[in-house]
Amino acid sequence: MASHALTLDDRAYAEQRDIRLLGFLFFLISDSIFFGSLIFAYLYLRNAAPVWPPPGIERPDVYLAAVNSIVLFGSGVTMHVAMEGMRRDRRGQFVGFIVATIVLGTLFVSGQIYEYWHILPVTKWAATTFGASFYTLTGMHGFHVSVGVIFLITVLIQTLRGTYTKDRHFGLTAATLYWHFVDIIWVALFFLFYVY
Amino acid sequence: MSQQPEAFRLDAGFWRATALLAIISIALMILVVVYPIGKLLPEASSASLSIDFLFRFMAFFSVPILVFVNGYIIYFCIRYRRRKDEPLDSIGSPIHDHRALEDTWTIVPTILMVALGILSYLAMPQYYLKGKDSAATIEAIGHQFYYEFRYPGLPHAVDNDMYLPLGVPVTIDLTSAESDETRAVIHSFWVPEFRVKQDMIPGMVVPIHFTPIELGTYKLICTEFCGLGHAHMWGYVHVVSRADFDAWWNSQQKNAQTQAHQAINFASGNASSGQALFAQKCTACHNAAPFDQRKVGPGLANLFHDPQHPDLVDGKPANARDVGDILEHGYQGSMGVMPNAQANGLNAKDIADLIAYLQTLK
Amino acid sequence: MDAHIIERIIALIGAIVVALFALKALREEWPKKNLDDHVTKIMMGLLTIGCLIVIIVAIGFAGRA
Amino acid sequence: MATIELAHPASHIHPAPEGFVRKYIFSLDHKVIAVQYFITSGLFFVLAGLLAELIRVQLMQPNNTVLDPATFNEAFSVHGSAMVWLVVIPILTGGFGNLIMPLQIGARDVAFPWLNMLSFWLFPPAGILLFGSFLLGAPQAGWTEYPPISVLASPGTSMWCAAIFLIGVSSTITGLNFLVTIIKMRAPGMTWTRMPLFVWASAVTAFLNFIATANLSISLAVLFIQRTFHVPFYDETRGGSPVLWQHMFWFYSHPAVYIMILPAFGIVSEIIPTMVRRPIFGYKAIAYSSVAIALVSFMVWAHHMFTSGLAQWIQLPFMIMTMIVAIPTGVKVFSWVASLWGGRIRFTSPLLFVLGFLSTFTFGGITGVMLASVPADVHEHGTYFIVAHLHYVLFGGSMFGVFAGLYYWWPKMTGRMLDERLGKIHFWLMFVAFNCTFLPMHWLGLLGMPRRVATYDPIYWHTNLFVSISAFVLGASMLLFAYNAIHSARYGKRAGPNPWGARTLEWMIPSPPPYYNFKELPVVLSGPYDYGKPLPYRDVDPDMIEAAAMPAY
Repeated sequence: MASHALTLDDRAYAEQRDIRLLGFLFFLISDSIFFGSLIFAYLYLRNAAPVWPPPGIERPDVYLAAVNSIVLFGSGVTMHVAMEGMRRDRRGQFVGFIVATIVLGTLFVSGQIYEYWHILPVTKWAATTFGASFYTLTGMHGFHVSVGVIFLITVLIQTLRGTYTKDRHFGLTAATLYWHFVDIIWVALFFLFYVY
Repeated sequence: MSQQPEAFRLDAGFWRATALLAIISIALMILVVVYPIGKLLPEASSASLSIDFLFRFMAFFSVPILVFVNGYIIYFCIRYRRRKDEPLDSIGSPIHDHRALEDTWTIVPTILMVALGILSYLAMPQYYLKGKDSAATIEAIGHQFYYEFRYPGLPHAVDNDMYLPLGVPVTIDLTSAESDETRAVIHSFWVPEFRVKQDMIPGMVVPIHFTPIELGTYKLICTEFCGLGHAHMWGYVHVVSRADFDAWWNSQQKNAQTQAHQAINFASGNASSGQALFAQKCTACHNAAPFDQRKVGPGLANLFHDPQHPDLVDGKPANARDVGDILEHGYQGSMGVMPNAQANGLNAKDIADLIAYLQTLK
Repeated sequence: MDAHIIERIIALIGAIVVALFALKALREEWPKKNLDDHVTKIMMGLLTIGCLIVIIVAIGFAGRA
Repeated sequence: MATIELAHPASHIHPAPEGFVRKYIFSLDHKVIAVQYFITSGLFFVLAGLLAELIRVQLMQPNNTVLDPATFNEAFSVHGSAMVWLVVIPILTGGFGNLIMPLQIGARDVAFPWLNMLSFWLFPPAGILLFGSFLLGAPQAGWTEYPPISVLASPGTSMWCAAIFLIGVSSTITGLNFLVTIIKMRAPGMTWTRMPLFVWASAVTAFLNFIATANLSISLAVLFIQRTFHVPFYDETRGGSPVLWQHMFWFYSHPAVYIMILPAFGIVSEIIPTMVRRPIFGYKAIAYSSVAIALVSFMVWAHHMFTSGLAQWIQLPFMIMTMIVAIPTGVKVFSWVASLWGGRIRFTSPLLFVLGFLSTFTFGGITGVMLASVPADVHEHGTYFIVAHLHYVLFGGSMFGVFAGLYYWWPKMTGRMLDERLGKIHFWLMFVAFNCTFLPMHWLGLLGMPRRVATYDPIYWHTNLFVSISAFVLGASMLLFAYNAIHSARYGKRAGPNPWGARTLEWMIPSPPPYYNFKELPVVLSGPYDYGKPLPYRDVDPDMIEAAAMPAY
């Protein structure tokens, strides 16, 4: 794949990159619709409920979630710094920070799993509308994060193989955008489930 | 380039065709106005009149649109067909657009839509707003695959045959339920002659409101797909004179009397089976939560020792006997309708259990 | 309870640090004109908002039902 | 993605792939993929059509026992789902979109050929899942699958969810792919207002596809989750709500009806100027009204739920938005009629289907307005009036558009003409049978026949009998087309590059087009519909221009 990219002249690569970028952004848009309609469902059910959260369960622990969110948000920043490194052709910076991002992302996912299994009794929760929307939304987000981690590992390997150069690294741009997107979704979810 | 400019003016032929189409549509519009919809499908409720008026209105303005669109298609096709003698590459009028014309056919429909919107808005309260003036509130409950009607003051429910007195405004509370709540599905309540339809949705109570204005027996149809028996789910609405209605009412009362009453032994109440009953029979309207969290009726936790509400809705003190009284005979008043024991299928034991359970709620 | 205090402190400090970095990144991105740069700006802005929410939670203004 | 140089319009031409598999099965060529779509959804069209005939057989007389109620419910549920998701949408976006759109914008392929192939190959499995669900007991609650029934119903419903989910992903990908293609890969000089109207329609459809369909996928996923893990999303006994499904489903499915009709609009707008030999009337009006329809279509979904117990203040805005949709649609219809004025009309079979489309679609649109008004809808909802209305817009609209397009672009696709005489017979048979089938349903509905019933009140017997018989004729008329298609593949008159004398770019290249469509990327100088003026393209093969100047028809 990349070998093709290297065969193209600069103008061709630029056009190619624009096309890919637009496509990727459209993908992110439709993905956010994905989350959007689930959030709509959550708000609808919450609005319809006489008492919230439904009797028998209480809100998940907000402070642990806050720490977890910071882990994810932080990974967003490290990812950005990593990209800056690539743009300035500082390999060391890039590799270091992308590894940091991967670690933070993994941390976040394990935090989620910990919350699922040790704080919220799944079976009890899943019987309520709160639990249903909570597990569906955070679960889908967790899935996105895991995919993102794999994505990052892939681009890291590709970079080490020398696939990407200072000015030809669309794969990295895509990974970065995706990662930021996952962060932003979490902003919404954190607010909706723990704070609002 | 065989182009004859004069062929592209609005010639006499065009105006003749337009005149013809105008005549046709005027004729049809008159037909729409005079057409006796009531003969085809009786207008048996107050709502039906305004809805039929709307229908007439829409048909009235649809007719010219249909006639002119189709008519012009046909006329243009005849008038501007490629004649045999014309060369293969002959081409038509080069006109791209015509501002005034396009504005017209944008603005005119807009005006029509605004008018239609206003008229529809005016017609909506006819059947939606819960009637302040409604003489009675009847509960209609959809089951697979029959209708159940609960009249206030009538000790037991009536299946499939609904009796309404002529000219009395009624409100019908629609919902759907099964003895196993989780299997309740969506039904619909439609009487074509009333022009009134509303889905019966489990867990929701939706009122419709109308006044029957024509004697007769009308078919009550389920229009929301509800399972295998959907095609066979129908009942009848009998709009009868006041006298006939009272006669029917008394007969119902009589065969109610025949069913003997046992006394309720509150001591024997079993809270746990009461809880099961509550989940099955009461949760459609009541939460096991504080008073303010009402569904149809108030929340019932703390019913027996609530400082804010020492008395029951009927003004009696909140003690086992009076609660049992309401459970047994039902209640209609400021808070809506509560069906009685027969309608809820509760026997004396059940009532005792329910009260035992309610007393455990704090 | 102690655990909560620790969590809150970590969240607070982390949030402030991340927010500062995000804002810094936002300022660096600002002059750039590519499509993806614009997107990054939006993302960084929202990230900052996320951090603010965490801060509000950590200092106890919101989030405890 | 090994597609980078394919996707790049200015890159040099690569040799066509060798080997049957790379050429015809896992092909990256948009034209081949289009043909794959046509064949597959043609197949599903036959199956779903047979189901429809089965339904009409059952309804030939009251208390008929050809089908037991369960089978009947399965039949109409699968018929509806298949016609919407396996026939109309794939043919219009996947088929015509793939075949024509890249040619009309002068591109060598879509932006992401690999994704294009992927989204096709998600489609046959979906169809197999949907029809396979008969084995486990197919879905029974109609194509809308309202809970609680769809939650309680047979395991087939889960297969239905999976099938439609695949379709959803597939058309999301297609939409994204096409929109990027249209934005980024138009031939030099082709500004937005120089695009053919079919491209406009495709662009808007693509937008709707990747916005709305994501939402469909998620609501299906939620239904699936509830069925599998018994979480209470739609379960009112545990705080959920059956109405929530209706909101989520219709938020997709209303835009979906425009996904199904807009490409047909585009096809009509292409055929009229060609056959009438004059510029389309009100190009900009037609183009922009599509955009207006698309935007408004996201704010009208609750007009399917006027009897679902929504508060009045919610119903009002939806009623108003729905009525607003009627205005741009009217503009289109009037513009098409006006385009006939002062032309040199050639009555070819594509044009006949277009005229049929105009007449039937106008009728369907007007009944649509009648359904928009809440009080009227309260009477009509859930009756045969709805069935009639939706068939007038989906069959009378979309399918007439599809057949018009097939007759029009068949030579471009296969290089051979379809037989005109057969085509005209096909049209008249189909048009008459169609109206005889669906017009009486309006009355049935208004007089009180509910939809989705396996039997009915004997007073409706004669009308239903008439409807059934016409439905069989309608089905038979499709055989004519099948015969015509097979016949033309063998004996069809060879079509030149431009048999109709049209002026859009796809006719400036040989038919069927070569692997890379354009040897030289054409340069576009002005809009495509100025008949009588010289062709507005540079760098087009000169003898093609000759062919275009002198139509064979």
